[in-house]
Amino acid sequence: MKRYEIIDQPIDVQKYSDLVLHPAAGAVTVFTGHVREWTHGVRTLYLAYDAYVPMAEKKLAEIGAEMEAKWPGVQVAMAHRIGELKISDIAVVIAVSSPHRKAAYEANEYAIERIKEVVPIWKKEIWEDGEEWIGAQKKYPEKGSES
Amino acid sequence: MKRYEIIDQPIDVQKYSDLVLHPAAGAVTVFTGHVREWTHGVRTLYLAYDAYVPMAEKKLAEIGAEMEAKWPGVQVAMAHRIGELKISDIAVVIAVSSPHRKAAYEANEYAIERIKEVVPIWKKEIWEDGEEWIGAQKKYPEKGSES
Amino acid sequence: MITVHYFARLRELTGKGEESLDRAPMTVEELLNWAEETYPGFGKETIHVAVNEEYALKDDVIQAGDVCAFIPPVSGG
Amino acid sequence: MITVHYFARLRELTGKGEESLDRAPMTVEELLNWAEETYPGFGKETIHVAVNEEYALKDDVIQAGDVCAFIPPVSGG
Repeated sequence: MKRYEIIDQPIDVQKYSDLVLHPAAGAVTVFTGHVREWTHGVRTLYLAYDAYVPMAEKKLAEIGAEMEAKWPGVQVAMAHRIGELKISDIAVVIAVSSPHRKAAYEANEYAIERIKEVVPIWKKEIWEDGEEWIGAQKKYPEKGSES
Repeated sequence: MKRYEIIDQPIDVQKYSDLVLHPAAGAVTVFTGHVREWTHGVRTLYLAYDAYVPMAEKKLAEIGAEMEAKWPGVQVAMAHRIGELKISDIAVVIAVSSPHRKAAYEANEYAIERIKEVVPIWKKEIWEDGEEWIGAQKKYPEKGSES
Repeated sequence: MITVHYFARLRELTGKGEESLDRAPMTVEELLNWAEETYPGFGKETIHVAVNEEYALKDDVIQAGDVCAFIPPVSGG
Repeated sequence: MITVHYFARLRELTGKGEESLDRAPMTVEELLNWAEETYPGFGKETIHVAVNEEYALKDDVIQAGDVCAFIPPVSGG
């Protein structure tokens, strides 16, 4: 079972929470990101996700390693789905276990922030009257800066 | 389907996340509290939970209402299990959906803190050489203070 | 009659889950004093009282027909 | 030869998922300039380059055999 993966099938949440559960885990947090019907007053029909799969899986694993370093004792499993997703489908799942709850919440929220920053995955929104690849404009990083 | 309940059977997590999912929900956080084998170096064999069931369900619902007031747009479902629980069993589940993720994390963490403060549920730890009902000492509330 | 419920440690101490009390009206404080006298080791200093499923203050008056519960420090989650 | 991958908007713009380029060695900046000239509207100002699955800086040199990818602003989650 892979703890960090990009998949083109519906996400089975239980699989990822099972991966992080162990006898010393007192808390498990599971975040799922879902396709929302309305964004800023515009109705989404469906989404399409593209990814650079091997690099995206590598970056997910790096984020997991960052989390284990920042919050000792946490265990992590994450997946992102690609392809066409309809309203309420799960795009991303983040499962974190920890001996105590505080770290489980903090590490989980850290993960989704980092995914949105560095993992090569792209979302296209398809509306009734158009479509667009979404992505914030970012300047090219200078030498030594964090990418 | 009840959104706030005390049950004496294993907790089916999916049921509670399904209860809060809807087309405007972009984020769902699910917290599960599990029986941990080791606490402060002492090995737990199993736990037993007791509750004042009708009041506990009422207090869970009140906490849910507090969350919906503090974080508009969130939806909440929560359950706590009573009876004997073995290592890794789920004692409590908190499912929160929200249009955006920040509120889903914050509201979820608020819920578990409040549960630990006001919901009449009691945990007994059973070790190899003894057992004890757990509970922090608290002074009786003064008039006008929050219970 | 007042119905009183016992949970957790108090259920084990008193050996009962509930009982009826023919002492209404009485205050919450009087109920706690009665419990402490009746069941040595009750520990009223750390116990709250719920009246009709709501936390009550020490001065609150319990009427006949009310359902009370002794609430030791909670430890859910 | 350098392999270059295109994703998302760039896959649609170029009409291809990948291609091979016989221009090694070249810097990341030179690769971005080549792409902008070859595919009008490429938008190199907002695009990062990954070399062998790691984000690269503009001065980094791409060697023959390297696998490159143009990374427009990500929007996962």
